[in-house]
Amino acid sequence: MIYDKSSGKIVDIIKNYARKHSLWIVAYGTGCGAIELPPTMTSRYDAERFGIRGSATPRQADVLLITGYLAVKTLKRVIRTYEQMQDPKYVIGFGSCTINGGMYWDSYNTVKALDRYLPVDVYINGCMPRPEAVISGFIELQKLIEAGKANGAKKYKENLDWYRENQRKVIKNWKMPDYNW
Amino acid sequence: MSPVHFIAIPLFAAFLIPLVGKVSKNLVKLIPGIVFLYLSYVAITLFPIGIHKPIVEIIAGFKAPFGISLYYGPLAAFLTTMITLIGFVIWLYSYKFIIREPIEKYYMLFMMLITGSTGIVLTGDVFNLFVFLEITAIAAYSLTAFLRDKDGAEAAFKYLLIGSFSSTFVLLAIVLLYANVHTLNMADIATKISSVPLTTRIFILILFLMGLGIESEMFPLNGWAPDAYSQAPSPVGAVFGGIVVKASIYALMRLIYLMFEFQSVMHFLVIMGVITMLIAEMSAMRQQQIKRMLAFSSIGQMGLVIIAFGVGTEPSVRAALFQMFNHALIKSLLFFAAGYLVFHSGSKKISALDGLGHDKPITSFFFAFGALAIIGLPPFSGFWSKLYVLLSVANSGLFAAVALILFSSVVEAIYYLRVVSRLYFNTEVATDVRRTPVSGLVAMGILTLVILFVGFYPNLVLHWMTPAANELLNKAAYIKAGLFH
Amino acid sequence: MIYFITSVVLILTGMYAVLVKKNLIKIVIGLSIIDSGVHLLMIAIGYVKNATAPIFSKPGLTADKMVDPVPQALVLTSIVIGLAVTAVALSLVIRLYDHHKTLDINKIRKLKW
Amino acid sequence: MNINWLSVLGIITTPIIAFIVGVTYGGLTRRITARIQNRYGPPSSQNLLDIIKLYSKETSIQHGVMQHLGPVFAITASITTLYFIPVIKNSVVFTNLSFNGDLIFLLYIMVFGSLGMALGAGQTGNPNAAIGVSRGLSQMVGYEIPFVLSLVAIMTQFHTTSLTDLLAVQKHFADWIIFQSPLAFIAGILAFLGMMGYAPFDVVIAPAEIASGPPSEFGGKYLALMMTSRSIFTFAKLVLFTDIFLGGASDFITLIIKTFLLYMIPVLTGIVFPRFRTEQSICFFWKWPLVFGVLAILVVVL
Amino acid sequence: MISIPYILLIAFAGALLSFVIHHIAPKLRTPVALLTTVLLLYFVWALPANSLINIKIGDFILTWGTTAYGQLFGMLVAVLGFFTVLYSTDFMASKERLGYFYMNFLFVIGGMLGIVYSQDFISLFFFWEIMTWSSFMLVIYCCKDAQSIGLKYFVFSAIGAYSILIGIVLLYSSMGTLQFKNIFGHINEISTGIKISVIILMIIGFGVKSALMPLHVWAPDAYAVSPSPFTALFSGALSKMGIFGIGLVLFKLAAHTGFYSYVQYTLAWIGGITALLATFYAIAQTDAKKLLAYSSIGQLGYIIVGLAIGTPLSIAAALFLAILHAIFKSMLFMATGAVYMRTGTTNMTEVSGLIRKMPISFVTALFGIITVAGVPPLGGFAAKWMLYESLIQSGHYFLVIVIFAASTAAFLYLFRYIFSLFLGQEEKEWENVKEVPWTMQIPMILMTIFVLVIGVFPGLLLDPISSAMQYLNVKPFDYQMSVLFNNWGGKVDMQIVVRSIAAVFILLGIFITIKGYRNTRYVTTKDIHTSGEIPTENENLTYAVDFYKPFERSIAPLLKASIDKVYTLTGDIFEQAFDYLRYVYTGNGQTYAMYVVLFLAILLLFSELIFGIIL
Repeated sequence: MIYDKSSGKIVDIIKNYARKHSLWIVAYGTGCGAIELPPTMTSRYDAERFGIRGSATPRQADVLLITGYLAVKTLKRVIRTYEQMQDPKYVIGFGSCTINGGMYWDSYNTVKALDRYLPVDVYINGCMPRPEAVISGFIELQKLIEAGKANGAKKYKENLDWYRENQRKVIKNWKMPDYNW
Repeated sequence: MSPVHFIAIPLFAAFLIPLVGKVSKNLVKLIPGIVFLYLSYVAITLFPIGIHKPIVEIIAGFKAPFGISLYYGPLAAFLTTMITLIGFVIWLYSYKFIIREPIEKYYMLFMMLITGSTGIVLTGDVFNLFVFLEITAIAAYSLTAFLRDKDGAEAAFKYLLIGSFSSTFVLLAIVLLYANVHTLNMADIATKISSVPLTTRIFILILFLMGLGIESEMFPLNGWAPDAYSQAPSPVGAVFGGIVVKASIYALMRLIYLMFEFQSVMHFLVIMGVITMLIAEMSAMRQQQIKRMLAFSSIGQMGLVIIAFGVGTEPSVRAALFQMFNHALIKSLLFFAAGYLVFHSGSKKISALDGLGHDKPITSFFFAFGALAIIGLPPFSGFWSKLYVLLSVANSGLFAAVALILFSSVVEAIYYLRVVSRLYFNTEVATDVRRTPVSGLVAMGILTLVILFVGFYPNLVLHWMTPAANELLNKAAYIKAGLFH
Repeated sequence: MIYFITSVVLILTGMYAVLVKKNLIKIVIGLSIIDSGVHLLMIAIGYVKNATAPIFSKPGLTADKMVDPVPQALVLTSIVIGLAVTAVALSLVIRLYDHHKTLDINKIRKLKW
Repeated sequence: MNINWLSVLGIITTPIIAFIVGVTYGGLTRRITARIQNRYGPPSSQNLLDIIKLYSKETSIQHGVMQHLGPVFAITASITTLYFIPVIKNSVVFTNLSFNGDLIFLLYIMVFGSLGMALGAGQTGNPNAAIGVSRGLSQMVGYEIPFVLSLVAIMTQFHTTSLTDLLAVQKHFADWIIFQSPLAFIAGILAFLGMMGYAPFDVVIAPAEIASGPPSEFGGKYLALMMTSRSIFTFAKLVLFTDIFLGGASDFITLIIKTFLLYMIPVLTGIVFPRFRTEQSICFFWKWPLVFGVLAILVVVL
Repeated sequence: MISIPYILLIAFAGALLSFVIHHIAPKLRTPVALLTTVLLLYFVWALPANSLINIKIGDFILTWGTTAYGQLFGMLVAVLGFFTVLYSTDFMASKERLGYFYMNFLFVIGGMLGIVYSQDFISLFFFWEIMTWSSFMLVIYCCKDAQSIGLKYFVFSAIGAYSILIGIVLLYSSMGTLQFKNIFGHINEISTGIKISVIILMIIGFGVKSALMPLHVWAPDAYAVSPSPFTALFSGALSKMGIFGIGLVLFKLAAHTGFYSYVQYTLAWIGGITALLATFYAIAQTDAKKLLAYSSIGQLGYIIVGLAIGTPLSIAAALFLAILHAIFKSMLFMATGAVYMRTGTTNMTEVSGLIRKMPISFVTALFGIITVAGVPPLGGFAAKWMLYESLIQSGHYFLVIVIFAASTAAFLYLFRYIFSLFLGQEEKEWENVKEVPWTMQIPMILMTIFVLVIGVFPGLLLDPISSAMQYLNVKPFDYQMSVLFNNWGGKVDMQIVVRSIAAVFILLGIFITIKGYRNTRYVTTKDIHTSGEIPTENENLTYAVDFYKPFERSIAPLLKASIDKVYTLTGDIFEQAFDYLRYVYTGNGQTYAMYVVLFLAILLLFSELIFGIIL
């Protein structure tokens, strides 16, 4: 298991540098936030200059981007996607819906606090956040990575029981393969 | 020892059988066997002599050309031996196969038929030829109707209708011949025939061609054949294919080679042979009854023999004789096997044979064996004779005939293998608790062994075939032996 | 000469009967007529005008004064054969009638192709 | 057995050089693409960073031994291909093993990697991967034919199948095969477009369509190996084409210039063209490139 | 003791014995068959080089003798015969009618050995026909729909065999002898027309067995329905008999004639088109055995191209490929057979993901397809290399494109084959599939090793080939144990190639194993990226149907044109015509009598035409 350590080893420094500058995202376009990603990636804001680019499958990705509210139904898929990603991996919560439910705070069918189900490394505030905010969120993540503090995956593994309990609470038809890496 | 035994013994047996039949049916069954054993003894004794020097037997003391003579030359030796062999196997097969009364009549007619056939082969007299032909024919009509069923009677009547024509033509021809040369001895006729005007000769030839062509299944005179073959009891089919037709084609060829050896006749024979073969094979392809199919196949094979005779060179005549021999053996085997297959499946249809190979493996094996052999596949005997026919035909430059023979072989392969694959490879349909009797299996086994043996060692037969072919071709020697023995 | 013509006429008549008539009995009769024609022809061939029977009954009788004996012998044989054939044919006709209840040859054609 | 230590040096350094050059080209491509799209673009080292990151990623799952070996096949093919191409003309160090193989050998060794990749992708069981492989192989049949046509034209013209001999033919600027046999060059370069797999011939990976196709189940080190292989292979192909058409290079600077120029052709084409469907691209390759190839051969023969 | 009649005797006696013993003591049947093939292998191997036997049958002298050319194929037949019989011991164990199976199997082997040792056309044809009918018996062995397929096979074989026979007959009628030693080299003594017809007829005849393009239609079906061990022999050795014959005809008969170059050119193009079209057809198949069957047709096309080009290198390539094709196609058919044995189907849309269940079969199939594809470092590459070099150097520029297109397109079906059967989703349906028994593994492993060794040391195989070429009067060519040369001075050193590939491969393999594999764990093929959706166990995620739809669309016109339909149509027309013909027999006695009279009338009226005399 490789975790981000702020050790002094030169290998780790290189690795962390590379990780920081090469963030491949798998964007889970659940809500209205997905519309903010195209301007982020394209000519005007050009997130690629930070090494951020989309990846096709979770196997190749580093960052799971949850762009907006999560319904119970989609939560299951998000969890699955997250679990298919390879370490080291990070989660960015996007918009206020992921923080507290946002405008869906009293909906019967949305997940209010993403943190209870997945280990979120960085939240980007706003409804919706503008591309500038998104990029700033990414830079925040980069900083965390460089510092070796973006260890959401580790948290997830250590507190797997707690996360599972929360997940099972909302997802009624729980039929998922075990997460065991 | 005299060749007359070949005729006399079966004839005697034929008359003896009904009498014995009054006493014991089982004894009746044995008599033909004894006859054939005796005949094979005769054949073994006479064969080495006859193959080197013809034996001419004078009946009732009149010298040729006035008396009736029997001519036992190499060809006759070969054919009588063949008839004895086939006859013996047929008897063996019939022993258990013919269970229907009146058994004694069956054997009587069978013996008559053997008498007639050996008579045709042996006689040196044209009118006797006719008489023997008629004996054969009447026995054959009756045997065709032996089962006394609807179809048998119909087939027999057709056979009789056409057969009467045949005898009429032959008789007419003999009469005309006699009117011109005033003799009936074949050797004598051959010496005198050249004085007869050509038109008359051709007319006589045409009559002979018609008459004997009917019996030797030449197209379009063979309408009777499929019916008769298919409706007669199976061993009788084998008799027709193995004995009767062979004897009559012998007669035709003997007469043609002796008296009408024109180039045009030979060409005509080749053409008729090709047509016969093609039409028969093609018709066989679409038959639904197995014995009809075999009958058509028989006709096709006779076409092949006629082609080879028509080419008229020494190798081709030899090939024709070899083909005749093989065809007699193989077609008998096929009729035997088909007989029991029909018996077990309870229907004459090919479609009823589905999966019988699992139930009756040995009989089916014999059928498959025969099918492969008759198509002309090595290592069976059929391969060599077909090869010899082809080579001899090709040596005369008739490549179109070669191609057509091979084309018809392909057709032949298709319809035979269709049956074989049905036998073995369809889902099991037919089961029959009755077992194939041992005597039938032994008969088929003997034929199989002979076919295989000849296939691996064709020299055995070919060795004797050469003098036979030479005899047929050498007119002068025949005349010399027939008249001045 | 008349014999020859008659025999040819007989043969042709018989053929006509065989080929055209539909009744089995008539066909058999036709066959017999053909036979008769052929027999007549045979006799005619051996016939020598004003000759005697071929028996050396009188002295001085030479062979060329007798009719040819051979055709007569042949005819006898042939008649017997013809009779046999006719007998077989008629028995077959009876059998056919038993089975088919008809004598029309066109209706007795179950065995085909 | 006497070992030429210089060639051993070459054998060790060539893949490394190829990797660095290839990776840099990859980064530059992204940057150039970005500039054309009026973006700032990532740094040129971006591809290198990506690869390092992928190497550092954990690889904790596999679907079986073929997935494991697939990338190895691929990189083996890339490196072996490179070994049999004379990188620097007349150099002892960088001719490597090129005397022991010829063009036909290269044609075949080049598909070795695709085969391995296809097998690896196959084992993952991802239908997208299978679709990608299916497309890739189909397209390969498309572009190999004009490529071989142009090679045959050249081989016939110069009566050699050896790359070294072809290099020897192109001594001067005017002797370059691109001038001697322009039709063959056109056919070859059109095939080269397909071979490089950039748009419009990127239906194989088609990220938005079939989730990057064959490598869709590959992550971490597997993906890193594949990207390494791709970088080396790109360089190898560039060198091959340079050697065949552009007279090779006698030093690294010439090599870089020539290969870079050559590389720009598919890159620039790719930026402005949309994606072809499989059958469209096959039909494309069997239309004009084929005509040019046939013409090239006819010119040589007549 | 060790002479050709004994070899044939052993084969045929073994055949009959295994049939008989099947009915007496069924347990002994397979050992007897196996022992027969072992004995054959030993006898063929130990056969002295110059044995010559004359046997007189009728007018003919049958001559059997060893030649380097015959021995090359004889050895192939013996080895493959042994392997396939060994393979059948377990493969066929649960089947019925094994006596029948082994009898015909050994008959086929005996027939083939007879062919290769024949020194005259009669015995060649004799054994050719034995081989034909016994193989027909095996084709119809399996199942119901095999009947019509078997019949098709037999009809084509018969047409082929009879065209050979017409050729033989023509030769005999013009030369009066059928001994090879009297015919070869004296072919120019006969007229040109006969020469041309003999050569064309014989090429057609041998071409049927080697599935040359318009005569190939029997092959895919026949290969697909016959039992797998026999298919291996069928495609491996039996089709090579056609190649054997074509080689004889080309180099012993046609080579001395004035029109040799035309024959070469035509045959080469036919071979090339065969290779291309068969490859395209193979791509469109869904049945693994059919796919391999078309692949065989294509490979035989290459071989024929090689033979037809006629340069030393190309002939060497052709013979090399012939031997190698026998091996690798047997490997593939055996692997397919293994799959069939365990799953009961060879349909590629049904079976998938057997790699972990049947690793040995997979490795066999993998090496097989790499060899077919001609990718270095396995043996196939040497063959392909020699073929291309000779094609380019002899100036067949467009043929080389056709061949290369076929060869590239071969990747498509090869990948599909291995992907569909062994890779892809591991379905629950095939959960309990096990590897095949060791008797089936041994031949597969041995042949895998063989292609590997031949890949490194093609010289091992080129030695007997060059002596066979000497017999065919072909100039020798240049080669070393592991180095191949072409005429333009190019060369490939297979050892260096293999060494470099192996070095890199092993190095990286070790690297990735240490870095990755150790820490990884296996996940099922259901655990894949499906956009977060979790596939249920019986959800079909296999991509197998219409695998190459886009490609098929782009070659659609070629696929649509089916020569098979033409044959079917011809067959139908013939059958219809025959059907009308049999109405001649109306069933009415009077009509028959009428025929008689009419025939008489015709004879009398047209006597001038027929007999030349007016009546």
